[in-house]
Amino acid sequence: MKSYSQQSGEIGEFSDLPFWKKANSVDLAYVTYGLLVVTLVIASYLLGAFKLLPHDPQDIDLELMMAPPLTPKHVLGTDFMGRDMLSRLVVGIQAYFLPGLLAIFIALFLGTILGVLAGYRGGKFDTVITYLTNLIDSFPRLVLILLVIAAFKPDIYVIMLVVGITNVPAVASLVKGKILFLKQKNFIEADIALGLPTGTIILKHILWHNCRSILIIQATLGMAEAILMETSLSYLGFGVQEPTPSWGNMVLAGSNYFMKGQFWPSTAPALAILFTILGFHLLGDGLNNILEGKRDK
Amino acid sequence: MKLTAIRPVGIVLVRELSLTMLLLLGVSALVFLILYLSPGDPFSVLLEGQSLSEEARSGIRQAMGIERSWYGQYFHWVSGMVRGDFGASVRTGLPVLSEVLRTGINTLILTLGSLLVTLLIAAPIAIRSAMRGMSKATWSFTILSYVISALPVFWLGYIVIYFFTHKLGLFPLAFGFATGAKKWLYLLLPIFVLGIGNGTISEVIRTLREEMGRVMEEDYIRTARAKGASVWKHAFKEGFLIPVTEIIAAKIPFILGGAVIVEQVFNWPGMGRMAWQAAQDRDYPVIMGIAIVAAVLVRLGSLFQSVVYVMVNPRASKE
Amino acid sequence: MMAEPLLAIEDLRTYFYSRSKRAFIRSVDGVSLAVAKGETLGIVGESGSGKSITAMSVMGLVSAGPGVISGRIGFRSDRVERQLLEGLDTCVALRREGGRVMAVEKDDDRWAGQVEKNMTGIRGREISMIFQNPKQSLNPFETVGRQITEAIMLHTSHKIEQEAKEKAIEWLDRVKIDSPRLRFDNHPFGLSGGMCQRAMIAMALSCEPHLLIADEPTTGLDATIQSKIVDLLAELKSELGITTMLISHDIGIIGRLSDTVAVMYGGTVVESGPAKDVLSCSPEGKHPYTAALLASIPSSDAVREKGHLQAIEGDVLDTINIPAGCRFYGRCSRVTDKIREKCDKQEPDLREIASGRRVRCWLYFE
Amino acid sequence: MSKTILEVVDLKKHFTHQRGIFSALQEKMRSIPAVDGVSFYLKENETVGLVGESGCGKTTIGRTILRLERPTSGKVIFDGRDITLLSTDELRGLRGRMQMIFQDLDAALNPKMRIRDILTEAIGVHHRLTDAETEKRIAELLDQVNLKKSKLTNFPHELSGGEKRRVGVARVLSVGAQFIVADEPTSALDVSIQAQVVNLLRDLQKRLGLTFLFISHDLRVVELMSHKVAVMYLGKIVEMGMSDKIARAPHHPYTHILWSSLTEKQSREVAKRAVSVQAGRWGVFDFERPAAGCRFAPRCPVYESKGRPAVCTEPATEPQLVELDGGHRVACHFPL
Repeated sequence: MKSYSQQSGEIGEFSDLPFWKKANSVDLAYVTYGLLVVTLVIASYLLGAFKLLPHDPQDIDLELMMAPPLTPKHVLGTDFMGRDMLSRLVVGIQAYFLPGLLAIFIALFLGTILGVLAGYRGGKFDTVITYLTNLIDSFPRLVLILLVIAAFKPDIYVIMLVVGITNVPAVASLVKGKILFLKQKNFIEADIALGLPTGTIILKHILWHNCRSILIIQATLGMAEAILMETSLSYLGFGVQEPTPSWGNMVLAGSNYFMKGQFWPSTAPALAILFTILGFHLLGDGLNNILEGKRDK
Repeated sequence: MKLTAIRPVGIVLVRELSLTMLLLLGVSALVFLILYLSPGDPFSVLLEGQSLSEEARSGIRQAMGIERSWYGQYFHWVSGMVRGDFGASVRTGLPVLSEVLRTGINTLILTLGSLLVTLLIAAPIAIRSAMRGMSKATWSFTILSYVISALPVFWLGYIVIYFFTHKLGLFPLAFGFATGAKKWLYLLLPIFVLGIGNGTISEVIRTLREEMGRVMEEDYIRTARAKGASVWKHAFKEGFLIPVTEIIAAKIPFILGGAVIVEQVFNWPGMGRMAWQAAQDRDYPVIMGIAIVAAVLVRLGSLFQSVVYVMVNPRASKE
Repeated sequence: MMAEPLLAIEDLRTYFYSRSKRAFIRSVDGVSLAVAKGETLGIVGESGSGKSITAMSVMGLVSAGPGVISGRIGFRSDRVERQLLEGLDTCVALRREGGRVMAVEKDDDRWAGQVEKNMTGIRGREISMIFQNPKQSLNPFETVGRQITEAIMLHTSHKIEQEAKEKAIEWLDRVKIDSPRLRFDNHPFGLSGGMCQRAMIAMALSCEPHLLIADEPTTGLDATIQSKIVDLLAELKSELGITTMLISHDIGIIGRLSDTVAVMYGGTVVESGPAKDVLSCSPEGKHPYTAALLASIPSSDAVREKGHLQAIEGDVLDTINIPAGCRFYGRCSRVTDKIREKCDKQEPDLREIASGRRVRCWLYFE
Repeated sequence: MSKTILEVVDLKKHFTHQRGIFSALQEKMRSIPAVDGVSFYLKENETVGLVGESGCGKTTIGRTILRLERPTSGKVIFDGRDITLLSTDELRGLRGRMQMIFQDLDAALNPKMRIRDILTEAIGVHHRLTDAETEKRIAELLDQVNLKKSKLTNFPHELSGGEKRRVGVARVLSVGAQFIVADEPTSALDVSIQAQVVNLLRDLQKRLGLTFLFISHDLRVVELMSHKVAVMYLGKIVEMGMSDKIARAPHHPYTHILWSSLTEKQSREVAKRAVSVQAGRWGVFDFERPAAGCRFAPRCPVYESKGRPAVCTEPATEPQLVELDGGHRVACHFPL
């Protein structure tokens, strides 16, 4: 059952509604949830950075191991060494937050430059960039990262640099596609014919007016990817090492107890991963639908 | 297939293969570059911990071709690969190629199987919602797919293992050591886990729905409806077949990455687990070999896509 | 006198929905038309006048948004007699306020099912349709021949592929396509726009339907090709005597092919009648819109003298903001003081002012 | 005698297919029939119409004249300077004087900018003005194109087709252009709006002394707008002359067919003419490889009626534009 209704009985100019009013309610729900997660992540990051935690995440309390959630003083319980779960989860954000931002920055920055070169200049640039894109896409990401790990034993920032680089092709092709679309509509050509400086056309008309929403969307999806990558690597034992908490190594550490029926130590960080990644995904897709009008029909 | 359709396929094959060669050259150069830039030289690991005289060390190095200039080393390595010699594992001493191929088969089965699982789940939801509009059922499936896509695959693996082994007692823990028919049976579990847990289901649903939705708006679909023909039949090629092959080609790298984790969780003797082990041991020849083989798999996926595209789209074959 | 109608449309309303404005786009807003057997009805109007949507509503091809919300479409040939909108009203619930539809509730699934039920045996077999953009309207993945063969096998007694193929080639020849046997195996991209339109016509006629709906069949084609397609349609019409509903914004084409003409403006019919009366040059007894439209086309005289064109001031009616009075009031130059009040406040209905001629204008009503 | 503002000399533009190993990676380049040696000139305050079927290269000529496309060879002399030789910066200075109205209604309009911003930006490109002066200029432009002031706060997609076209024209005028290439300015518009735009353009020409190159496939509009008309067929001009001569006394069979298709479509009786156009079984044309000799020969009724003379299909004897009388030029061996 679908319903449609006119906003008022008055006959007059029906002017365009602001974008949040014409958005699908589902998309709004997506974005609301996503923004909630983003706020939580940023707040937790700051709390962790300033050490505003209920407990020291390294504090071992052998009296109180494997406490279930809602234990007094430990809202989310404790792990197998009696460390406060909530504090560890909050501190775990440190493991991916700044590195993730780095990955996003690299992807957006390089991706935009390459996308503009390929789309706006075309020709040889396009050929070379397409080749590089194909080259990077030929590696399964995790394999490439394992290769880098084997070579350098790097820290998480270098790994995120690689994650960022592997995301460059996606951003570049989106920007390129948008530019080709605008070109096809003769929009860029009209600007050239008017005599606008190339810088204005690219920075203002193309990037600022027409690409900012796809870049924001890519940034949110990039964060989801960074979290996934960090947790996966920590799980594999290559990321953040114990005792410093990261969601990935918390799941790994808890896994030994999982098979014995003690679910909580690995389930809590897993749920944190689940709800956070879900938030970034929904935010990205919701914004895509609202800002790019993907669901308007 | 008509004879006229074979020629364009051949052209595309030649073109894609030459492109693949070019890309593999790039891949090998990049792999080499990473290792060349790494601290120490690629083979110092081998010599670590052995008390040898300086002379003996350089002797071994010479024998391995390390004393050459960088391009000499690269050429030596690439020409070895072309002959099928990927070197030997530093840890086990076994030849890399046969090891990677042996484990690669397991990974290939895992990858393709889970792709199939993903598509079998995603396609019906996507197609239905594109052709009939979103209903309550498709909505709830879509939301569910988002949740599933955000699940960390290793944790999903634990749940499944716990449930099947501890509760139902159906599967043993040591998946890798099963043989014969049992092996295939045990493979189902990781395939299923990777299939739904690879984080791409929501994206696949979205892509398929968008593509199908776009095709449904095409003028020729309107014509098909106006003449009373089956819409599905007319929309199939552009709205389903082509996007599905595109998804397969695009998702292979992701799923290969996911396989690293799933193989780890299930203790499955595949290429991913081998890569993990090699990264632990800094076993360069192995991980180089795996990177190359993985790249070949990715390129094969894209080759498959191009061939299907040309076979389906008469316009492309005109080029 | 009018022959028995093959297709009778009564008070058809097809709405779409603008999400960005939270308002209905009243594309078709109370259209009544009849197509008599054997004649060609030309529907002329500018973009947004609802002429194409009317045709799509007849074919049940409107699916987005609220869609067809009310009206009746009766189809009656010697083979079938059917109400094409039967049961659709039970799938939509309307809420009206002061005679205006304010909200629509639509059960999409049931609606789609009902449309399919109503249209089986009609689409392609009884009514077939050709569109503008012939190149895009043919399936780019199939050969032209297979697409025609498919239609023949679906709707005629030729169920064997070989037989249907022969029939298809025969039709390709009939629409004057060069070397039809060769073209049979061509894909649409290998053919020019004009050839694709010929193929479309062949496909539409190959099932020997009772009614052909031609929706802007020449739009987007080159002038020289346009005249060829019009020639072909004229020839086929005299050969087959097929009932046709011809939709175009090009008055030249409408004038050449139609027996009766309906002029649409802002989602409704403002004038209808025999072609030669409606499209004659004198403004006598015409709706002011029709008269102004005819005057705005550069006539040979105007072109020769390089004079000023007679433009209709103002803009094409925005079918979201339909005024309460006459839809053309804002642009009309023939409003007199006597009727001004009425034009502004009350919409005139379509009345017969002479035999077969109907006009929707206060000017002619006493 | 007014002075010549633009001269095009033997202009050629060839598009090539992309070939090579990377072609698999790239979007295929569409091959458009080339402009193949076109020469004409425009005098100040004059309109030259360019007609022809789609794909004959008329839009390419317009784009090449404005150097939106680099010509393969030939000269485009604007105000005494060959613009094919100018650097990008020199060209940018010149853009204030030559402009293009694009066929696509949305072409000039950034979808994310309000009309006021679009015009303000355009005014600022070539002239430094204070806010008050800009405001005054915008008011002046709105008045010139007859657009309501209230539309300034709208976004392009909120405007109707006619209004978009007016904004496009205003933007072109805002830089103070004297020479304007108008590429199918009326083709996407409704009949009632078309007349408004034609009137507007002709008004502007009178008031501002503009020079137009008017590209269109609508023969009546071209005839109405233009002083002279050039008829193109597959990259070449086949006939050129005063517009009424072209329309009513054409010498090239193709021109004849073009104009007679116009009347034929409208009158029930096919006009009896010197050449009757065969009820067409026209073959397929290879637009990418025009026929040797006269390009029109495969479709030409005169060629058929004369028994397919060899001179029409010899590559060496491709017909050249020859002056017949009073500046009327035609490229045909057997002019009507």
